[in-house]
Amino acid sequence: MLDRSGEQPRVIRRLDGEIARIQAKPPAERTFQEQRILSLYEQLCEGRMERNVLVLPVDAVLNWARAWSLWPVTFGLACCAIEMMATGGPKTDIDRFGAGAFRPSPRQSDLMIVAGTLTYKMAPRLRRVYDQMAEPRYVIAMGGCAIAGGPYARHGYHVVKGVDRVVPVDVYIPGCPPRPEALLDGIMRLQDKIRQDTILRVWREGFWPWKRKKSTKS
Amino acid sequence: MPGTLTDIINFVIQTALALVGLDYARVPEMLRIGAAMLIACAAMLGYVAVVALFFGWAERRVAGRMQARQGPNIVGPFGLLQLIADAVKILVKEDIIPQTAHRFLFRLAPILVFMGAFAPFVVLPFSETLVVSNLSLGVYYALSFAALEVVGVIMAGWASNNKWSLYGGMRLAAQMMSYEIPMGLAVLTVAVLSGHLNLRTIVLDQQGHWIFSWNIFRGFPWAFLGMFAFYLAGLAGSKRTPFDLPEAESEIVAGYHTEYSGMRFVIFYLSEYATMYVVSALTAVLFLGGWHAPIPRVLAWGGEVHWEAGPVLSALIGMANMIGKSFFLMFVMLWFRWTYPRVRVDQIVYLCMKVLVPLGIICLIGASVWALVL
Amino acid sequence: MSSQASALVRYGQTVWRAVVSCTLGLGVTLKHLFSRPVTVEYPKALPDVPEGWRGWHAYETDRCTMCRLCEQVCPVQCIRLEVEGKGKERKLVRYEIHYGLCLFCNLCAEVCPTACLWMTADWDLACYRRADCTIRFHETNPDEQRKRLWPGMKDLPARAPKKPRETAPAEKAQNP
Amino acid sequence: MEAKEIHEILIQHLPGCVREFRTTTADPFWVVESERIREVAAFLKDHPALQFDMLQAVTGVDRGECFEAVYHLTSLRFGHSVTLKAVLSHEAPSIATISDIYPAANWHERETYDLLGIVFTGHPDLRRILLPDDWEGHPLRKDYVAPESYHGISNAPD
Amino acid sequence: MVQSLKTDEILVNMGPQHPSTHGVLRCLLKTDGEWVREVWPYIGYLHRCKEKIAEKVSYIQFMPYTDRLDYLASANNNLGWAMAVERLAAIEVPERAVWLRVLAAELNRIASHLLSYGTFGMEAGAFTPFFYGFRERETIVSIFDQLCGARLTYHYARIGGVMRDLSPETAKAIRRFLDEMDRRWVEYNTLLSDNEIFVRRTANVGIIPADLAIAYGLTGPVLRGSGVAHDIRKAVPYACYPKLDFQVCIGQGLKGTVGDSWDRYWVRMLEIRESVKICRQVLDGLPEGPYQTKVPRILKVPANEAYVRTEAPRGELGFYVISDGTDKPWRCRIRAPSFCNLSILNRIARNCLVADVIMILGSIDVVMGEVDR
Repeated sequence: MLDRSGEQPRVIRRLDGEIARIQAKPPAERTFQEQRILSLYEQLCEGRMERNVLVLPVDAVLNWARAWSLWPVTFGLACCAIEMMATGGPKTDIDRFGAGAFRPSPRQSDLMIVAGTLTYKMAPRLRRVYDQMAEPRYVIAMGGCAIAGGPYARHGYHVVKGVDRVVPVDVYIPGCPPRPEALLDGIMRLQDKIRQDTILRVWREGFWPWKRKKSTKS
Repeated sequence: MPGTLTDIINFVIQTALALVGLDYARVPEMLRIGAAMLIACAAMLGYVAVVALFFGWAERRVAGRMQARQGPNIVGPFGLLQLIADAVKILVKEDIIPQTAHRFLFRLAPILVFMGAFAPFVVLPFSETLVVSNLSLGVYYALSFAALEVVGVIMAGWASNNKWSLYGGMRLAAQMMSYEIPMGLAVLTVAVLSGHLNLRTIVLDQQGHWIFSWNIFRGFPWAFLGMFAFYLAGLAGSKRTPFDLPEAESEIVAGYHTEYSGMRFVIFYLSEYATMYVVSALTAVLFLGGWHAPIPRVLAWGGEVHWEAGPVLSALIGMANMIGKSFFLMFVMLWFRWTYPRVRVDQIVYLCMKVLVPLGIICLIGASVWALVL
Repeated sequence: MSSQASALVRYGQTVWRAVVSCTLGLGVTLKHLFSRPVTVEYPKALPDVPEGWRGWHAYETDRCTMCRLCEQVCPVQCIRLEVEGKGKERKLVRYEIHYGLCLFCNLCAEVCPTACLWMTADWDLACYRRADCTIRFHETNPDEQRKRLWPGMKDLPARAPKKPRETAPAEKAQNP
Repeated sequence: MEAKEIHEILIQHLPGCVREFRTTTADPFWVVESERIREVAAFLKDHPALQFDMLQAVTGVDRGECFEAVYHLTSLRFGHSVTLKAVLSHEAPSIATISDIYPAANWHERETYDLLGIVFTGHPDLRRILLPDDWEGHPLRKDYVAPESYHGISNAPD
Repeated sequence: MVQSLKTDEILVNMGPQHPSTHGVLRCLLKTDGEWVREVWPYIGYLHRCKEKIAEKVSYIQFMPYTDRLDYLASANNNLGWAMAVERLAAIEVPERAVWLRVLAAELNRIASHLLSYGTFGMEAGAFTPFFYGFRERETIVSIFDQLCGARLTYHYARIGGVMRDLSPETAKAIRRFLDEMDRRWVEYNTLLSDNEIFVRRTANVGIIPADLAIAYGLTGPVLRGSGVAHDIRKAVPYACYPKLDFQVCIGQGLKGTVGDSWDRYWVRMLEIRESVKICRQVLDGLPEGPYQTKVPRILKVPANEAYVRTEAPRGELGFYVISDGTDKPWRCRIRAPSFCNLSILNRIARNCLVADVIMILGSIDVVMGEVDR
């Protein structure tokens, strides 16, 4: 996310760092980009559980660890996979974010970057790999094809019109294919989302085995 | 247990008992030795964890710089906190045991693998006095535990009921058969040169006139070639490229630890670095003159300067030399990993049987003739 | 006997060739270990995106003559244009581009007669909901969009625009 | 070797096979009897003066009232190439396979069957190659309607 | 294999999600222990209905879809589609546009071969060549950023010309890259090509005899690796290739027999050097003049049909287009080189190890976007 209000556009590392500055400006004066930042931050906060002083330090450590060590599973489908490889490449090095260890097996990975066109023949495979991943797992839909079918949405009879019909998606990155910097931008937004997570959610829903929804882990 | 280490441990036990109010003398012999051993092993476990964390970070940084990119540098000052973030994340990760897997063996495998990797630490000397247990058959003790690790990996391969992990396990079985023999031959060469199997005394024999007293230079070509045979066989033992067939990422998905996630996967990861350290330390001890400094003892340029470091200072200097050599040899393993492709299963058996074994035999015969003649 | 000898020689050659080629390979990686990495550290340093790069669009509502050429030429019909009223007082109600479908092929920018739609060099569109992938350009104020012109955008898009119809504003704000 | 000379050789050696020889389009093509396609293909491959040793593509075309199977052959030695067309009925389009003469045709014929429904009799394993096995209909037909959903994943546009 | 040992065979799914199947290709292996008896490739996991879309969108609108056919060589696909439509509609293309298209195609060939060099090294287990290959690829991609504004899907060639002229700075950047490529080429070979472990992994593995290659319709480096000197830029010269001089590189079995995996890999490395020479000649001989002709916005093509062949990095890319007078093609058949090259996998990957199947698949170097269309 670029903040263009200043003379030279600057990259926004964390959403919550910008909120105070933007809220200080009167709504009419806010630029298009600042309104987008505000709407993204509100979307994050509406899903958040209220957190007490006991939970905050534990959350801070766990979320910091989860944010900075996202191990992606290699799930390249089409042209966006080449851009995902380029992101792992030397110029825009994804390993700086700790996400460089592309794990081959879904068991040891916690981030699935769906890069490319999902077809009907491939959809059950995608669902199975997602089920095999261990919990706290995140999904990034990279590229137009993964968001809404992309160029093949109108006449593509064999293309799934968006990956969120098969797996829950956390971050969408439009582009055809998106630049490697756009993927890094998406990972930074995913880190913002992880920072809102709290063990209370796990405590309530999934911590006790008998309360946990029957997951289809084969 | 020689010298300093026992004094330290006894001092620690005394203060602990004094706090509790018990008198040190009345404590039975067995309890005292047991407590000492426990503390030493706990220290060694901490040391293994530190080595694994440091080399996990070093591997990704060195890989980055060798591949014209940065490597992790955002998380800590130089990306140092990266491995801590990985460790904390994986601690709280969900731990999946597949329904069709053999539950007991699935849980037992990582424990066996870590035992096989961690046990030789007990016998590795860090300096003249700093060694946990001064076994007289130290070398064979260290080598035999490599076999235990292989049992663990094959168990992991079979228990996770996944075709790819079964392949990984079977590949390591073939690999183990082939690298044990040259490793044994290379160790025999050193045993012939120094006359006994106690690691501490092997290193003591390697002092005298500067580095020419190290094993690789004593009776020049034999131990020198033996070191290459031992190091390559050690590479195969610790499953590092070019012999990382059991968890060949591009061929059999993730090899034997395909089905492992969470803490169990980290135990495999930890034991890989532990075996790397064991192989490097053994090479340093057997061939590169353990805790003897590569720089000559003559510090001043003039005549001989006689100063004898106290027991604690010499222990520290010895430890620094020993760790320095082991870390350099581990760096060479990283260097190999980011340069070489992977060999095929039959090629590793060919390499070990048809290249390293003749080399080992020649070194053994040469060394024994040299030891006989001189 | 000679076949064993030649086999032995071949064996020695392969071992020697293996040792030499492996050490040369080590040299290459060592050389890179001490040379400067080529990484552009994205959060700190912005990549040098040339101004002709095809990122997401910029659109000026006041110069648009609602001729719907961009809507027809788009291969995936990801542009939605809604107009109110007829004849002279036609007013633009909605102008949306759905970036989940867009192909970034620049056909719409080239066909626009009054050059009121062009592709800027921006790529930052990551969002949490699929609805955010559709940018509603009728809500953005034009002078902010004009700030996202390419610095070097002198010539119009490749195809010379036809004579603009009289409803288009007289002067074309080419380079504010 | 020009299209004319190839035509002479074809007329001379295989009298009844060639139904029509069209040169008005950018690439000249021969309309061949669909029953004798194997004979023509074997002849074009083995004749010393022609030696069409590489099959580039087998294509199915839905002409509305009939189907067409189009074969593109070329010769690496002489550099000339030829296009054969076979007209098939619209209800049950089927033609003999040439995958034993040109092994390259194996996958092309499976794809043409998969997307257009032209049955190649005698093909070793005529299965769908691109679409999943339980897909109904042949998409490249002009009267094809995309399915509403597949395995519970809806096909409705966004 | 010791025949007395009775071992039963198992079916292993080298499934669509596998680190080294280039994208989404599923291979069903019938294995007996580590020995693979037979391989059945299953494709179609990336079938994006290109030929149906070609019938629903106009000629001009289908050009961006050809970018995504072989997404590693979109400039070559654009060149093929543009030539097909221009031959059907008899459109005259200015000389400068033809030369610029060839320049983009050859630069794209280098980028595609660099990526296949990187992934082939990674399949053998060496991770570093992948990063060196990508470092050079990033330079080419930034050149294409300036030339046509996109990193992977260029949409540079248009019907009747090219999208944008070559600016002097881009020409300078290309020359700088070409000089550096020659220097890096030597470094790549010391790292991977001459490495004895790599040679033992690839030499004498997956040998394709010349007649079998022709029978299965193989083209491109896979065919030339078997010693057949067939290159469409020489056999059926198109665009400005007759004016350029370059050799057709074929496999001579330097490290093993002719037609093994190492030869196919070596033909690609030689082609990188040839393409560098071609790019230099194109830059020197670039004629002046317009870069685009006047093409009506609604392009109606008279009823006609044509099969146009071009040399894509992976082989002969053919467009068989049937037009019926409207602005949409009646039928467009895309002859994808990877589709034909992959069909031989079952025939040659027999009685070899699992690691060899990976190397054979890597040496054939398929792109699934093109196989499944």
